[in-house]
Amino acid sequence: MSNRVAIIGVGQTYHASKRPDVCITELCNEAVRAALEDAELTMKDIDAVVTGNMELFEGRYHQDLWQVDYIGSYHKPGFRVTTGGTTGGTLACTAFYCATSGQYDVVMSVTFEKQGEGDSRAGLKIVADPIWDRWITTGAIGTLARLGSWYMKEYGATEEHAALVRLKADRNACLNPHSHLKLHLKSVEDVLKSEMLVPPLRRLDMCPASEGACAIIVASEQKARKLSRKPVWVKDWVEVHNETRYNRGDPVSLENLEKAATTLFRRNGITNPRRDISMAEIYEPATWAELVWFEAFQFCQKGEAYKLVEKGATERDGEFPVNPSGGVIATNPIGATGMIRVAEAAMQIRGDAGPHQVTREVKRTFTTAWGGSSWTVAHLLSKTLD
Amino acid sequence: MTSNTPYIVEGRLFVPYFNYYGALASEFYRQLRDHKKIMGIKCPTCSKVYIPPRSTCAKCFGNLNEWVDVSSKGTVTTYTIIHYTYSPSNQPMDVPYACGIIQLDRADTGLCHLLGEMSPDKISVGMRVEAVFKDQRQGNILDIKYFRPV
Amino acid sequence: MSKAKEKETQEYLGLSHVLNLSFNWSAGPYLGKWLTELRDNGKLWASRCPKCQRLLLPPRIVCGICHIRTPEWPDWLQLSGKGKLLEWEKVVAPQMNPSTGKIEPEPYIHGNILLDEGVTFQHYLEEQDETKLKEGTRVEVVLKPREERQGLVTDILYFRIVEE
Amino acid sequence: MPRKVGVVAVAQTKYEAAKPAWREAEITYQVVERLLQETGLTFAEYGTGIDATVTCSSDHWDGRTLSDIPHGEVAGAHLRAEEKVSSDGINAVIYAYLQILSGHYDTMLVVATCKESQTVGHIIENLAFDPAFQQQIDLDFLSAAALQANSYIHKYGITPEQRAQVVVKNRKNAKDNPFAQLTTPVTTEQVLNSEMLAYPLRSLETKPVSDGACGLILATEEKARKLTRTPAWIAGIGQCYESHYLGDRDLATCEALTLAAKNAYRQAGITDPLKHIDIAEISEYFSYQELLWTEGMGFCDKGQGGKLVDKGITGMGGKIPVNPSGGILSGNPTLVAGMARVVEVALQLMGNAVARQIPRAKTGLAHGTYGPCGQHQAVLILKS
Repeated sequence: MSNRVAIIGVGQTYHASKRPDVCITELCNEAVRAALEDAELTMKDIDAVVTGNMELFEGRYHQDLWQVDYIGSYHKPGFRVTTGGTTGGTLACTAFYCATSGQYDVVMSVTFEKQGEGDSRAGLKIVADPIWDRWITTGAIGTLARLGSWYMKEYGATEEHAALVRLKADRNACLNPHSHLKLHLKSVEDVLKSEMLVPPLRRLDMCPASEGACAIIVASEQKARKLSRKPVWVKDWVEVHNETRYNRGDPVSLENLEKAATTLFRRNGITNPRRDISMAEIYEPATWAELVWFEAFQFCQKGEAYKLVEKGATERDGEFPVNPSGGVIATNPIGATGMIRVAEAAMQIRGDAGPHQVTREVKRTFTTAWGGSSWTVAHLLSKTLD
Repeated sequence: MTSNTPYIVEGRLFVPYFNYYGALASEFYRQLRDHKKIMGIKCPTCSKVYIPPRSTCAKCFGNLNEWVDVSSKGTVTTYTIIHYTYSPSNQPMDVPYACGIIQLDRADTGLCHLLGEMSPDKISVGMRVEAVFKDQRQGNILDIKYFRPV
Repeated sequence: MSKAKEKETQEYLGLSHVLNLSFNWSAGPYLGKWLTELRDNGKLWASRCPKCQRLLLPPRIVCGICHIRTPEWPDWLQLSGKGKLLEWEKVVAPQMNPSTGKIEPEPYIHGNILLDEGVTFQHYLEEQDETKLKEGTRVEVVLKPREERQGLVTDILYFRIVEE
Repeated sequence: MPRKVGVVAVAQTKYEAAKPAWREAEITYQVVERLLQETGLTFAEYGTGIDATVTCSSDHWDGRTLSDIPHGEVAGAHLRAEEKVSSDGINAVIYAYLQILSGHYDTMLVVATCKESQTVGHIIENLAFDPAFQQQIDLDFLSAAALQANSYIHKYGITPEQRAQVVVKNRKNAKDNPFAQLTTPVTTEQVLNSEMLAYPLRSLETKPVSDGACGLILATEEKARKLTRTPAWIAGIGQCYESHYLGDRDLATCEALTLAAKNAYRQAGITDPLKHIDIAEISEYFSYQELLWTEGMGFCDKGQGGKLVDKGITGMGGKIPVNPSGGILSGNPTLVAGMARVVEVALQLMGNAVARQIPRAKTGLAHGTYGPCGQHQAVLILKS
């Protein structure tokens, strides 16, 4: 990877279920202004602006055109990229490509979702083939429920372990000013008595529908050194899509999650992920996903994830913090969710994440985005360039 | 790879949406609905009065919150006459109807809107028009029924 | 907290609209043929990738794994319509139908069926009492009568349990 | 020295008023299959084949969230990288170019597909306008273009005959393009007597409803030279957004296009477009746009677009032939249109434009735009 790039600014809105006080573009404007303030830059320093979200969720067409006045792309270059649930993670990669291409030095990338303005479940139903299985699809909820029942049957985890993941997420979310759901859950029972959606998936096992935006400012190496006192270096990134899961023979397809992690680790000399990496912000749309995918990303043996949760190893003050931000099950503006992972990881590396800053030193982070038919985008950020 | 009769499946997307205007545009439409007033927003840095109002100035990226009264009279800068239709149509009037961009007095930008009470061949660039307000107003751009010749 | 309180009192307006968009989707030579066979002859088919030999249901122009074109009908495998139940899903919360905008309850339990030929297929189950369902239960396809069939996947009514 | 990247292979389907026999992704595969056969490339790993894909399709036009699921499946997305640009296809080419420049990939497949005939364009385009002030006026890209045409005509006195010249020229060129949809030439009278749709634009001055796909393969210099003897090198790119509200803009000019072209010209070392550019493929969704865009690109001064076509400078034998392919007025689907411009310029520079070949074409300009009155502009310069 010849050219190097750094994140020099991150910004988020205060994610919520409803933001009636702002239109879509004003929501993005909030995140863009926060990122500029964080980077101590003005719009004049930005060379290009890229953006993206879940197209049919708010019913807008060519959404980037209405955003022009609000995200700073007036009379500037830029374009729109959309890849479903991974959009946030992909738009981080888009900014990295632009800033290492030699064409642009400082790039603003902003993603959002305002799910209250449409019907997200209908939006996910429309993902299915209109002729073959749109009439029967249950979208992500069915997939994630099967993940849970398979994990329990295969490795002896129980619903209490999923509840522990939720309690960890809620503890972290209550410390994170930008998170959406701060439920102050007290016990496993609080989680187990929430409404059952598709067994074993309960409402509190699932992510909420949020309204929020996230923006990052990315700069080429030479510009990052000049402009930023606290650049976060981007070591590498990878994107792995896969074909539609028509035939759900095996209940769980982890192939491309595994490929994303192994590719990233192989290219960067990571042989023991939990030693060579300090923490992870994983895109987990459900409690079960954090457990199963933590193993798919080779951070521990198969069937070990829920034991680590029991021991508190992945707590904010644990040996290997996972989702100290509260994660996706506390905050999920889908289009921005993948980018929020990157923004949170960057703040943790800089040490200024705020109340939910992890206690251990953070040298390298692993972040992912998930969407489509189990697509995965992963990034490796680092405090230093070596 | 022959396929004699193409196999077509008729279908539809029928999905409801509610897109919020945001605080600033909501204020614009409250003034329009409750007081038949058309307001612009002023950018002090660029000393420009924008309509439609927006909370950020594209040129200087400043925050805008200074309201300015804008006249309901203005000049047509361009127009078109719509003859085509489609189904299901959301067209606000029966074809042929006219719409144009109206530079309202004391505003530095134009407002897209409908033109009424004139036959198509009477419309010309530069003509003076004034807003006609609906009696029953609901807080949207069609609270102005159309602009007619002064 | 004043900003939040001020948010409540101020009236927020917006545009309520419906995306009402008609489509003439083409099923193409693969899916089109599959639906025609189901409607006219009550037959179920699957195509096979010539390279990795996996069965493709629905039949499609390219095997996504091998990136090669797959054969058209009649070089397909006819399915018996028999299989065993892998898992099922009782959808409790009614969902919006994106082609009508209406919230509609699911009429049946959804079953994921491993057909005897070795490919899975998702459809409704006749049996509504979950206690009677268990993994591995033998099931078979039930078609709608010919005159009710419209050339859609819902020409299959559901899968019913085969009494051993 | 930044990496040198070239177009090594192009492919397109015949553009037709409707392709009811095929699913969207099946039309994409006709292009992908052609590109694989032509280059012998496969979706192989570790830099030994196509490294990644950028697709271009739209959720609204396909009626499906994540419209790139089926398109990606036939374009090598399984266990590989695929991203979707769901605006004009030229931006998918530019995005793939940026990815190769970043050093992340060497060889990329880019493909765009749209079936306009299967749904109602007006309703989709109306959603590109902001919901608070412009959507309810029921604007779409045709009515917005009519506002721009009228403003342009009023300011510079562009005559209906000059607008009609563009249609006559492009439809004549289309006769020699086997992929074009409308290949029967038209006369000025036919254009000026065609049905009035949105004053001043008549039906023959607007692009037809169209179905089709096109695609290309980009590769680094080292790999390009192994794949073709005649690569078309990307020499410059430029993109720019105009403001969204139509009333903010002087519709008779196109500053965003001028800024985009300036960037592309700087990179390609072009100081005098008329002298340095041998062929241009411009996105003229409407007749007046070819005149306005040529002014924006500096082929002539503001307001002189009409004279440019009158003097035949943009004709087949002219100083800078514009749209030898027949252009969008001869039929290209939205999204595909901008990428088709790149494909046509590449064909010219590769010497494969057969009947419509411009002799000794060395430098070509491809232009793409989307949104009301060309709100986003993109320019890409290719050199042989």
